[in-house]
Amino acid sequence: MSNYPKPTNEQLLDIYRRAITIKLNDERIIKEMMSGRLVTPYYSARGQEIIPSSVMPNMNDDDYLCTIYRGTHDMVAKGFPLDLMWAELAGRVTGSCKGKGGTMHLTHPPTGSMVTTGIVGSSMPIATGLGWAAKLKNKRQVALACFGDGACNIGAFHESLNFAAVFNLPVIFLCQNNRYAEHTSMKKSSRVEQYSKRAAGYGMEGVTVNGNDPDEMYGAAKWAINRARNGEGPTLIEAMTFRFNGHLLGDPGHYIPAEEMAAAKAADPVPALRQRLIDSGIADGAALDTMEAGILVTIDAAVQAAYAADYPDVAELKRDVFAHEIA
Amino acid sequence: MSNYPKPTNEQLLDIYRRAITIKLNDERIIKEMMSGRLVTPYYSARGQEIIPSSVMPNMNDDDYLCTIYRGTHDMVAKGFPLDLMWAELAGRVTGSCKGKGGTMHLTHPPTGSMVTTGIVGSSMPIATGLGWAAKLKNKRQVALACFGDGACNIGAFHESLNFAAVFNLPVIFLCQNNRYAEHTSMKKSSRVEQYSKRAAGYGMEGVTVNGNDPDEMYGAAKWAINRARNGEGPTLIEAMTFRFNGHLLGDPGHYIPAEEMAAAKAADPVPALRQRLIDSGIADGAALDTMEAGILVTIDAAVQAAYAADYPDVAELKRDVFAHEIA
Amino acid sequence: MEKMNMIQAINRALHDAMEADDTVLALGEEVADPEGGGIVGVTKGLSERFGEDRVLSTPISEQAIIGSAVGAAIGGFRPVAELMLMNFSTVAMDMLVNHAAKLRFMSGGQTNVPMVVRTATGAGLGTGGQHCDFLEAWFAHTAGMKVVIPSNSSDAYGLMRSAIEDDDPVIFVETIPLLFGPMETTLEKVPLGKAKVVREGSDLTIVAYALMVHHALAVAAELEKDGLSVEVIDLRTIAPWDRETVLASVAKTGRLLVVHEAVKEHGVGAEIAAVVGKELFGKLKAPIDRLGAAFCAVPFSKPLETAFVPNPASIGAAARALLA
Amino acid sequence: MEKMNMIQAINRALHDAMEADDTVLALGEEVADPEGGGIVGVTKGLSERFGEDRVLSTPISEQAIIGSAVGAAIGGFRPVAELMLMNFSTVAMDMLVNHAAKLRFMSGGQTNVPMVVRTATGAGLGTGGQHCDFLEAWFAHTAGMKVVIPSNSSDAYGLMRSAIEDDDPVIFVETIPLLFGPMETTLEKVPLGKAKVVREGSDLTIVAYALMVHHALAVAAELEKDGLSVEVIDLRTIAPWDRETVLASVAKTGRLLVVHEAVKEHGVGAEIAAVVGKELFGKLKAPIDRLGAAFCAVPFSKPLETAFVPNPASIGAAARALLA
Ligand SMILES: Cc1ncc(C[n+]2csc(CCOP(=O)(O)OP(=O)(O)O)c2C)c(N)n1
Ligand SMILES: Cc1ncc(C[n+]2csc(CCOP(=O)(O)OP(=O)(O)O)c2C)c(N)n1
Ligand SMILES: [Mg+2]
Ligand SMILES: [Mg+2]
Repeated sequence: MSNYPKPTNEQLLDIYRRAITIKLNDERIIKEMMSGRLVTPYYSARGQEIIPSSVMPNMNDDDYLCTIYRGTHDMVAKGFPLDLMWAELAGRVTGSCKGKGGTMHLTHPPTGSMVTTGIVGSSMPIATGLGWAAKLKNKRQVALACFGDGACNIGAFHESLNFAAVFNLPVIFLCQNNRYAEHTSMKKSSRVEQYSKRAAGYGMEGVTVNGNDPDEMYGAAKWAINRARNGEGPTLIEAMTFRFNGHLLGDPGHYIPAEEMAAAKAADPVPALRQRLIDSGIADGAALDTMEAGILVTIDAAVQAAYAADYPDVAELKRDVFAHEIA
Repeated sequence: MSNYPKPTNEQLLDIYRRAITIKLNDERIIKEMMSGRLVTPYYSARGQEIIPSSVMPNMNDDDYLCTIYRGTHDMVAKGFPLDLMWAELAGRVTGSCKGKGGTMHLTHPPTGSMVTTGIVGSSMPIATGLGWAAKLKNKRQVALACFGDGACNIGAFHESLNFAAVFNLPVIFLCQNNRYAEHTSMKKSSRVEQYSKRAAGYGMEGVTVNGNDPDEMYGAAKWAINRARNGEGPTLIEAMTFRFNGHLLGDPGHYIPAEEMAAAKAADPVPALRQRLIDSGIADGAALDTMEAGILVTIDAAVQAAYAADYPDVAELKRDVFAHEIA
Repeated sequence: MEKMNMIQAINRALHDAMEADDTVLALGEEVADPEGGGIVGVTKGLSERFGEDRVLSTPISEQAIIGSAVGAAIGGFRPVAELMLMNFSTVAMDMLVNHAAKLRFMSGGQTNVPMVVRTATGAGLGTGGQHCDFLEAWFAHTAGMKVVIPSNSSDAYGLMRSAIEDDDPVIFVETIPLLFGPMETTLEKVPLGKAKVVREGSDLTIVAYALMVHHALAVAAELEKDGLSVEVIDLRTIAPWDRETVLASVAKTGRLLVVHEAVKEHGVGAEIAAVVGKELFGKLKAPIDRLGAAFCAVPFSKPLETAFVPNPASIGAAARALLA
Repeated sequence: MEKMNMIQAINRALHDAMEADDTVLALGEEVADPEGGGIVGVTKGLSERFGEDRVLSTPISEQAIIGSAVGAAIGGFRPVAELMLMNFSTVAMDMLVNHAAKLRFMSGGQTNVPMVVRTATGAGLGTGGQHCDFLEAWFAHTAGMKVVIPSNSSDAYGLMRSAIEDDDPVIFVETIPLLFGPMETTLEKVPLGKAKVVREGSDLTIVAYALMVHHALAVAAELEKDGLSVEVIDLRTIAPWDRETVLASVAKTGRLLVVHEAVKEHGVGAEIAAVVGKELFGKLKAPIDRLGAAFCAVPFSKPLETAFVPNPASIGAAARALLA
């Protein structure tokens, strides 16, 4: 792992910018939900921010992302416009999906967020197809599939990895292993300690990295993405992490040993990166404060605009079912 | 592999008896089909006889078998009564399934043939459940799932192996790798050369053996079955073999290189075992001739009885849909 | 009589069934107690009482879950498998349709598959397009499969007990918006295949199930004020459905409205309308009408989600139109 | 006009579509030429002409096949995926129903899924309970999915061309017993959603599709000898189906018989009967009748398999009963 490319200082700062945006956005979503102004099922990715923040600097708008219900962090890191996201979360017609998709189906093709799925495992077969599309277009595009540890045990994982390997498709399978699937510990779902071990069964490269470490995560992602762009085929990356807010917002997390949770929170990767930027002189606290204040303003504007917008008209039930409106 | 238990001479003879029964039965099926007296889709396992013949001596009637459309060899080796099989192939009411299941769904619970499926991969999840049943009954029973190389790429394979591993179930996953799935070479379906490699991804034992070698096959099966009986969990066995009659009877096999087919046929494992029995003095040719003649008589009786029997009454359409006949 | 919500009633049925019969098993994601005994607690206490051999919290592997239930069933047990939400049946359809439903027939009666598949669904919680479809019509179209959808705690208890004792595979649907309200509950078995006339009336029959029964009752009460007498039938078992009760009611009222939460087109209401229309040809006072969800995926935005499913207003309007 | 069987007609449609549009792709088990160009040759020649990048012979991985088609479709292509037999759709239902059919709606129209799923089915070849179900009712019940089932080579060519050009996912069902007979074939596009009156008549309308169209025509010819005039409609597109044509015909004849090979209960015939019964209430001369397969798995034994599916005798009897 030591010979992965490392992020430059500028890139580290970019990673932090993405990560803190995710964190602040997540906190605002929770705040809005607590206040009752926002009503939606919400799967917080608090704790997992470093993963997509380190991956996405290696991707372009026209690279494809398929993610899951726990995916706002991936999409924010990919550049999903916050105003369109908030309006969608609030079910407004100004949302990216006109309010029809919602939290679990956020989509924004212009920034590459092609599919968000609520079905465990199902980001993978579709990303595989996007990889095929990318290969055919021959423009060095790649497709990224995000999914959790629990998804490694469903059939779609197996079929997709093998399929992508057989056709040498430019797909990165990114398992965000937060050690739990709903209330089930990974230890009860598998006899292997690293899902990346399964890559060998497909003749595919597979690695496990510390997803909370921007150096490792950035390096592994860059390596895998470059391989994909160069026609060297798919990679399985298992990024170890933790989710701080349980499965679904409101989950008390009784099934997580208190020490495990405490240790994870003590190692919260976003403030840790902030501290590192300051300690290593990459940025000073005041500059970061300013950056964060700016992000907060952007988020706030998105929230306000969302609430000010209209709900979709009931006629929308007949639109987008087919290409032509139904009678 | 060298430290697997070896079959005794008597056991070798028993393996041959099963294998030649399968071969003669298969030849009779084909003969009946060619004559037009028997009309059914038929997936010959000619060439694969040694596998179940070496596995089943390690199994009892109350051990479970789930097999596939290409499964008459497995069932004959397991002790499926030939008269019930033939009547079922002929669609007669005297068939094991009253003619309602047919070639692809032969079933005979008294000898442990619990399910025969026509869906690739689907023998595995059900065998897993039978393994759970066996574990709960706590009588050292085991469940055997048979499937082909092509089935190793479908989701059910993945889910079942992981599930059996997690719950430490007494299941033997027996991949009969005949190198082709319908017309597709294994080389085009996978980047790994041995599907047994995938076992490691589930923390399961996995081995590849020469399925046409009764020593190796018997040994590996005995080892795996004993492990299962002793509560040591599931095993994936990949038994290398070849099918001589293509996918479905009538398949000209254009996709198989002529040399590959010729080499496989030259190594036909059933006559090879016969020769070995004679050469090593385990049996003499005359004794084997007598045995074979007896088998032919049994098969012929089964065939004649099948043809003499009635077809099921149309009222059967309303029976066995539910436990109670429908109105 | 105790006050119980549907979660408690089903939980009680599972306890009683597992207590009464050692061969009853439970499996699914999170169903054992270390994982919380089910997302909303339907299987709470089972693993503590009956052990983690009989109650499995599984990996996320629906094909293996249902396949294991099928295998355990033909191996002599009575598994109750959970598919957390009905939309997840889409990853287990082969095991449900090609195997669970058909093994008895294909084996000529040699193997039976006494299993229950518990699953939950229902719009109203903003879970969007992939988490709240009613797909019972698929299973009703599948010979060999039974489908049960209770609308109250007593039926939930009683139908679950019967479903577990039944020798055929049964899909048992738990309607999420109905799970949480406590109500008077009778702990008695309820036979499969029997509808219930929950309100008698003489001018119009409304056949409904799940949440729609409650809406239909509200509409009936409302219409009574205008002197219109509505009979409401809770179908309870969707497959095989109770033709006798429905036909007798419509023979009396002369008018039929079928209401379900599933998409109207090709929903269960179509079969009921087709059968009643044929059997009572020439005896109806008005055309048979059906209400169901709009022909689209379940929308996320609240006003759309509300408009998507039949509600007392739309049911009332349809009922009045038939009575006009 | 050329003589072609349905295999050749579909093969020609695929060739023409791939020639006309670079974004048309094909994938599935055995579809490329080294594997034979499809089990019966429907995709023969495609990989040789258009390359093994556009035409993939895949592993046996139906979720990945359909998922890859969905991905390629939202990535700008028009994939034609094969599910070798319709029963194998059960292992790909999530991709078909939760994704292909819903992505357009859930994304608010941002992503469209212009893909075709070719699949084959049909009883009569002794393949038993898991290889020949007609499952079109499931997909007709799924908003966002279109379903096409041609009964002849011209329609097969024309509907395939239209299905590929359509911006929505289309399930294209190839009826195995109809594939092999050569017939006069017109190579013109046929619009989706339009039924065809294949025989005019005045006393009874038979709505059918696939093999049942041929049976219905035989029955119509037979009944004509007794002075009974039967109109036969080939539905062709099952979802969305052509209400106008069907309603106009039944308005004229006053009698309707719907015939399909799928199990009758909860089949497509129920929806048609429900709609026609409502729209033409009071105008029908006889109850609407439906014929479909028996309510069981497809049986293996020849006499059972024959009795399982509607045939000219059973259709004729039902038709005469309606006309009596
Ligand atoms: C096929 C399917 N089965 C079950 C579920 C219910 N479910 C939603 S999220 C989840 C846990 C997934 O865990 P993991 O893959 O580790 O992702 P995480 O939520 O931890 O990010 C489950 C079981 C589902 N959505 N889809
Ligand atoms: C889910 C599914 N997909 C496709 C098929 C069609 N099919 C039947 S057998 C077969 C090949 C299976 O090959 P393999 O697993 O190697 O077994 P073999 O026939 O060689 O014994 C295929 C693709 C099927 N029956 N089920
Ligand atoms: Mg997780
Ligand atoms: Mg094979």
